[in-house]
Amino acid sequence: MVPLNWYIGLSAVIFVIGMVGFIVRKNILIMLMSIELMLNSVNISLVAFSHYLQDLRGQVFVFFIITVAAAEAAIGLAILVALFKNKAAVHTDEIMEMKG
Amino acid sequence: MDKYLLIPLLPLIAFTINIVFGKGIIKEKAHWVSILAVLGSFVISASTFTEVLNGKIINYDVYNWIVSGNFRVTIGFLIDQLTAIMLIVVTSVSLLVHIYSVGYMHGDKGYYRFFAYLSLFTFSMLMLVMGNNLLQLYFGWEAVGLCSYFLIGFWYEKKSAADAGKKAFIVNRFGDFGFGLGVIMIFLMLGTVHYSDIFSKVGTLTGQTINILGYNVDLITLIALLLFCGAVGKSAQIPLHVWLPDAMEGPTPVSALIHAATMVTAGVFMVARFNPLFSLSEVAMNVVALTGAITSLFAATIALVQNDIKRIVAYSTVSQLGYMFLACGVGAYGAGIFHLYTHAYFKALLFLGAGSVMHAMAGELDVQKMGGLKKHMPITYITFLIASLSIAGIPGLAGFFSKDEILWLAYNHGMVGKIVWAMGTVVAALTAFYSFRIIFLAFHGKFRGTHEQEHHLHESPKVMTIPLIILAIGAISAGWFGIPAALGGSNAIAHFFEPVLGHPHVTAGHEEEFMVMGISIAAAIGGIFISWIFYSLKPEMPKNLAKKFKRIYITLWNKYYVDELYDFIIVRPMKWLANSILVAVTDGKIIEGIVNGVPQAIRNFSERLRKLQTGQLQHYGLGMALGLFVILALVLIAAGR
Amino acid sequence: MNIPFPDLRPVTPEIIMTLSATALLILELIFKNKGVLAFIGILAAAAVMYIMPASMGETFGGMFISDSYSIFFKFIFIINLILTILISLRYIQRQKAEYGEYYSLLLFATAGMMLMASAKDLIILYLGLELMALSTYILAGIKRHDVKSNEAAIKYFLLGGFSSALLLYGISLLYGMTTTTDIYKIAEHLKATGVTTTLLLSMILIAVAFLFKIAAAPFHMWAPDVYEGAPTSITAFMSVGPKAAGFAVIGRVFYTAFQNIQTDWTTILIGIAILTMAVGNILAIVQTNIKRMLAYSSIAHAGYILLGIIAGTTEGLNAMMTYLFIYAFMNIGAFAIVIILDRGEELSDYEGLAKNRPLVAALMLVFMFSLTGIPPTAGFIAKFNLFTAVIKAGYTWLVIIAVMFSAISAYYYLRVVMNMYMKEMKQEAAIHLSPSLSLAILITVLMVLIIGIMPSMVIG
Amino acid sequence: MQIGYPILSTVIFLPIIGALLIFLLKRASEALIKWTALFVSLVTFILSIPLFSSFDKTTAKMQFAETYEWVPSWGIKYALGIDGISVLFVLLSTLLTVLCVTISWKTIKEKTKEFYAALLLIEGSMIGVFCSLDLFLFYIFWEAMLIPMFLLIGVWGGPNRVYAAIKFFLYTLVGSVLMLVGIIVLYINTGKSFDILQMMSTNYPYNLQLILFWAFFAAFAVKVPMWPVHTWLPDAHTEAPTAGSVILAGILIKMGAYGFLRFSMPLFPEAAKAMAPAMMILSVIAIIYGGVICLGQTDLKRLIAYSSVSHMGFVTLGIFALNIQGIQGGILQMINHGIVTGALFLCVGIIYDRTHTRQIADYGGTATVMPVYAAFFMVFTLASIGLPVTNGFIGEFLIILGGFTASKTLGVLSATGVIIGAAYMLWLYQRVFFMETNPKIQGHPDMDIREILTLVPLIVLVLWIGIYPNTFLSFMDASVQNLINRVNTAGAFQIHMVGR
Amino acid sequence: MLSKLFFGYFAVIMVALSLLVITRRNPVHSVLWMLVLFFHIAGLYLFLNAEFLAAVQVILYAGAILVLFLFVIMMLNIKVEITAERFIGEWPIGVALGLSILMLIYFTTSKLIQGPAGQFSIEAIKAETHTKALGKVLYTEYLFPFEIASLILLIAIVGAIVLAKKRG
Repeated sequence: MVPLNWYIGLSAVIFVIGMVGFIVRKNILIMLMSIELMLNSVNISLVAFSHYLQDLRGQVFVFFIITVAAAEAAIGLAILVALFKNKAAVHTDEIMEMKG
Repeated sequence: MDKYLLIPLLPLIAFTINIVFGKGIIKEKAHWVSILAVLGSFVISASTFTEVLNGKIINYDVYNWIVSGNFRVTIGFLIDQLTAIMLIVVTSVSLLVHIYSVGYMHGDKGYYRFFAYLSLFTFSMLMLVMGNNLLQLYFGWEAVGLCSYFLIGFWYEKKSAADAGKKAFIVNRFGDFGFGLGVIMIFLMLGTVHYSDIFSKVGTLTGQTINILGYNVDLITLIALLLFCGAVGKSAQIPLHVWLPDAMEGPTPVSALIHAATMVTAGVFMVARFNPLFSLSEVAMNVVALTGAITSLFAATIALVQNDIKRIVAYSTVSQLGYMFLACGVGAYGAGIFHLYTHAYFKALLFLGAGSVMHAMAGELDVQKMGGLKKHMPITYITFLIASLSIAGIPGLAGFFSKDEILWLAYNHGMVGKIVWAMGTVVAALTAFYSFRIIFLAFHGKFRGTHEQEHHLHESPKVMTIPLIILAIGAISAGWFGIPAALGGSNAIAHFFEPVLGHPHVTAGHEEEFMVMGISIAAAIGGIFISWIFYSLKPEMPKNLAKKFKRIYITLWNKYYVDELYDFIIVRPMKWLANSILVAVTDGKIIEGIVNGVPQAIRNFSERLRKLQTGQLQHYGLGMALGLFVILALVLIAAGR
Repeated sequence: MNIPFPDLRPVTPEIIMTLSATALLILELIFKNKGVLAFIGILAAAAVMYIMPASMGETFGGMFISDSYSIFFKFIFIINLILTILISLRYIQRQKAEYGEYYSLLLFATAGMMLMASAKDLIILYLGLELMALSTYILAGIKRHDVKSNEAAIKYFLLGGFSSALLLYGISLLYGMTTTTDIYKIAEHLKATGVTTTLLLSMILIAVAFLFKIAAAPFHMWAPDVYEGAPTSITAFMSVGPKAAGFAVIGRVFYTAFQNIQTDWTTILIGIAILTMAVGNILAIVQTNIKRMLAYSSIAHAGYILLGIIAGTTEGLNAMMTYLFIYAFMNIGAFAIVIILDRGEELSDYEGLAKNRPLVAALMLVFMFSLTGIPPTAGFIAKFNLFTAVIKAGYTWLVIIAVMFSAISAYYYLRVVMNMYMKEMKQEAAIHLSPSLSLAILITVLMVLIIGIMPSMVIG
Repeated sequence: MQIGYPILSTVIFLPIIGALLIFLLKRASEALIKWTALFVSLVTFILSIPLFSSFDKTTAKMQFAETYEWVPSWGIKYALGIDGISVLFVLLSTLLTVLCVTISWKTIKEKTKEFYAALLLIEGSMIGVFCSLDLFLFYIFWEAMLIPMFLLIGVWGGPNRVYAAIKFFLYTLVGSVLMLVGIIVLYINTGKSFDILQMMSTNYPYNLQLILFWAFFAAFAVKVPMWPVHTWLPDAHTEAPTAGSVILAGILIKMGAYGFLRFSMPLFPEAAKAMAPAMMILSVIAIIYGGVICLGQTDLKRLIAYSSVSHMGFVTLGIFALNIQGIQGGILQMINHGIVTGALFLCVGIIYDRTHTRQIADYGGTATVMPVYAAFFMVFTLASIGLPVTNGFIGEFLIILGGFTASKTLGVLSATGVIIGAAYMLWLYQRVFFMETNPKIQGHPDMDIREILTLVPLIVLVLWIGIYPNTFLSFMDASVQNLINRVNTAGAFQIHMVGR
Repeated sequence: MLSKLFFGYFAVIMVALSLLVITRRNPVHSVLWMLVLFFHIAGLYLFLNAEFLAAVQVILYAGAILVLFLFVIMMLNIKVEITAERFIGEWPIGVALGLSILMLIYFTTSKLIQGPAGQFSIEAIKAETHTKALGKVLYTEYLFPFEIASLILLIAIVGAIVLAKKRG
């Protein structure tokens, strides 16, 4: 039997990778994917918990998270498209008009 | 309304009428209002004097002035022998000066204003002498100072006049500073500021001490000296004498009234009034005597070389005031007041005479540019001569009796008395010298001014000469009330004062008194003689002497550099402190630096902090992650887990 | 397995809200005049407000609770909604963003907030939060032809997503520790197991997400950019609604679920509160754009409001709620003035306004002084009430810091007043007045003054 | 004696209602606005006269009291009342406002409506400060006054007005917010009540008293202003319009010293007693510092402003001498300073309207051109330097007496302020009025009847207080005695309210 | 032991894939690596007896969301992307911060105390099949969140229309 901690560790590693990706990449699409990575890491841990705690709640939660992730992706990409129409930009460098 | 109240009130009413209606309605008639008021005061004063002469002492309160807790002060009047004589001096000299001014101030654009101020002054002076408590004295004290300020700076367009007025006021404030503290000390120690209570309780203070900066100081001495500070300022004694010569910027009648006869003598009056207090402190008495003597000598030496006729007379006034303090300091209060009284006449006369000369000379003050005025203005000359003889102490005239009384009593007053007597005698010689220097330079010899001036020379109008004549009579006869027993007189005035001022202990006999008298007469005549030699016989001699003793001459000419000294140690440091330290550094840099600097620092910080908000999304994410990390780390460290 | 049909009474307000929102989507096709839609939206909100007091109770197996705490917050959300609709009507027309979905999304967002306030289960909380957040992302970017609006939407969206990922990670750990997502059950369980480092981690992760929503430093950095870029009406909406919702969940989750580590999170929040007040107030000083300035001001206010949570007492919570209630009026009022002006986004646009538009200037003055907290405005009552509660809880030193910062805040609020009253006018300021906007301003200014003078109206 | 109307509420709210009324008037009808303002301020003044005539001088109780519940759940009451300490300030406020209206008659040409409205709002809130018997109510008035004052300085002021206005606002706000914290702490410790009278009969622990004393000190010291937090004052006074300077100098800065008397001492008697030496030292520094710095001023208003620092130093010195002469002198000196400095600012306003310069160097020989004006100015100058027969003397003498009683050294030092005062005021007078006539002021008309009438009431007061101060001192006797008892014996303080 | 090896494989591959996702210059590559990653996650779910979720993961994530990504990427200009800077200047800080946080998370979660076991043991789920068990819970106990989730999807639709649709 694999210990629960291993899952949690894996989840944490992926979570942090997602986080780092979000922080260091300039491409908005990649940032969006990084967020998806983070969400997936959460899913992994939730499913693992669910399994080990013998409780379905975690899996239900994962289900909702996937739903929201989908909605989020849709909206995020819509915003991106709207931006792209005005200004051919997918880099955060190009959306620095407001600052200070 | 009782009549005593009317004495000060009449001039006050005159003042009010003149200041309110003077400009529009009364104009050139302003003198009527004031003269009538002063005349009224004089008449009532005279009748009051006779009452006092008959042994009546008036002491009553008009109303409660300030009541705060146990501090209770009234406006009230105390008219005893001392006050009565002051009333006569004040109202009579004032009356004469009023009349004289009608001629002297004729045509001045501030005519009504001048009479208003004169009235106000008379009121204040009367309040000063009539008050029955210290605070009322203080009130009059400041009020006469104010009038003096107004009148010195009467021709305010002249910077020198405006400066002189301000200087008089501020220098007096230094004295009043001490005086005020003295008043407060008296209240704190005795719980009252009313004369009668003070004098009845003052004995309880003997032997008490107070700790000042680690030294135990005798309480009575301290109080007496604090009060004396006020007198030093008001009566222009060293070191606060500097304002009086400058005060000559005012119209001459003012000099006669305020800076010779009345206001400047207030200090003497006050010390005499507080004789029960002063007499309890040996130290204070000696300080008073020595201050008087030194001032007297000091001012007389300066007067030797001055050329400005009014300034000579002014220094002579300082000198004579020193004499009066000398008298008080040796316990001869009566003699001091006696001298005050005679001095009022002959000094007022000197000033008014000088004013008459100025009138003729179109405002010229330099005695070196006068000469031979005798034939042009005989009345002025004669009266001036009488006054000079009187001040020089020629027997028979008023000055002789009072001065002699002082010197004689000083002589009797132990070691200190001997010293001040010697100084007083020297001063007597000097006084005779510089007084006659004026006579010889201004009235004798050849005229040394311009042609226009010579053409203009004339005797003054009657309205000016009559007061001169009346004062001359006073200068001759005022002393006859005080002919000493040694000369067969009854010394009536000393007896008159005895209930208030006591009488000093005289140990020596008549022989010694004659000796003292002789020495002083010799000094006076010697002074006049040398003056005659210098300024009439050998006019080149003073110049040679001046060259020979150049350093002394220049020092005297510059009045011992006292003004310069004050400028150096007080005026300039204060301005420097104000401009270079307080305005520029403490307020400008330190306090405002903090007040404006903190917001500025916040703004600068803000501008810097703003740079963190780059607009770059990653940086925002980084910020969040960093925040998360820091919180997590701190909490874990804090939890120690 | 037979599950009884759930009691719908407690969720009636949410149901009406969502139904109306959905209905608006359809009605949009019918009505060309969007004013009608706005009117329906207000009607819906009013109906919800009317029904709300009757909706006490729990339902859906204890996932949803309607108690006085949540009802008060819902009042704030509804007021926020109504005022936002009122100030939006003419404005979005001017901004060429008059889509029927606009109102629908406002309603959805409000429904999301209401769910957050009522959530008793972390799943509901998360979903409510996402409902609110996703709607506001869209609303922020609704001026889709405007680059600034796009930029705002992108920034808000990405950082929002990031923060909800953190929230989820925290929730997942919490779930792992307790096998439940019910807030009250979590509290019970945690009481039994005691404090562990994992718990602290999960608490911090959840806190970060909530602090992000209320724009507390250092998780505030999105706020200025988003507030500036979003349409002003939405900025007004965001500066009150999501913030209040964030405080609602902080209040509930921290006070119940994390009760046994109260000292730990209080310590964290004290630091955060001080930092937030500092950052908000200090950075607001140098702003030249009024929306941006108000963004920093709203950050600063979040700092003050956090003090209410820190107090850890019922009074503190009450004070926090009162503060939010009052804040809604004064802040939306200020934004309404920004909207009323044709050019009102830059501080320099306000120069000489008092001469040109004395009434508008006077109203702005009232809002600025209220935000500063000067009596006799409501802002003072809010601050006073809050500080009293915090001092009573024993954090006097914290209040001293807060009042010093609020004195600093006077500086930038005064700058607006100064520009209006003490500078020379550069150009005539045109205004766009509409009945709805006037009504909104009237309501806000009256509330600001009435609460300021008769505070017993709100604190009874 | 019975008065037929709630007098305190009337004098507070009449001006405020008047201000609202003015807001409703048409911008163009300037004459109507002015007359309304004058009418309202005059009626307020007349209605406040019964405070003077019907005041019961024998008691230390609060008179003309009014109490209503305001915010019951917080224990806030709308409670008004005055005693011997506050009554004179109310009268001074109503009087000075009338004069401010008349003096501004021709000077204020822009935004007339807002100006008079602001003026009346200030009046209402100032009076509110002096009448409040509820700490919360007090704070509301205290702060509310900042807004119109801020506008008054910033909108109608001189060239550097914006800086001055913001400085004034922030300075005072920083002080006030600390007091707010103090108020809240006090509120909690009193048991949920803002009732000042209840607080006055409560004895707080010493440490608490000490903390609260400093919290309140922050607000009051800035307002007074005590050294070293005085630097807002020269700027605010200098830049404010004449009416603003008059209000600032005449009343607003009195509120600080009033606060010491009304709150710091009776509420924290032991702390006040312990801190009195420190306060007195600060006061003496202010006296001398403010005086000496006047010697370095080149701006008329700025000089008078700094002289206020010095004079208020006397006030606080007297107050913290904690004896009857000191406190009575302090209160009287506050009134005096209000009259005299108010009058001096009015005077400066009169000449500024003609010449549009405040630089002393631009003047000279004014006495020749405007003799009546010179005479009026002289009277106030003399009052300012504390010459007997003017009110300044009575106040300063009592203060020095009180100060000397409390501490010999400080008493002596404070007395030097009198010398410095004479120096800078007379120097000022000389430079402005004496010497050669400066061409810049040649040909200006003397004061007109409106201006004379504005100043005459103040002259009357100057002389009245100088000649018969008992009229005013007797108002304070009972209250001050009561206060001293409280400070000295912490606990014996009993104070009630008497209905109107 | 076998299961541990199995997990080891998954873990290593997933971490590697994640790193690839966030480091690729070309977003298309990232999406493709992510696709592989999602399959692996689905596999892990199977390993944890969550068949339904594994299916959803593949269908929804891999099938829908990633395709959406690809669509959008196709719309955009990739050439610019190739030449542009990949990472922000401060990336070392980001990486360091990530590692530190990871360390702290490891440090804190290593001592995780599990919650009490629930009623859905592996056997219980197996008896009912996973999908059925999950469905039952979802439509009864979690009906309310389910509805809310539907609203969120509605919003996603509305949002996409509002923001991306061409309008007059």
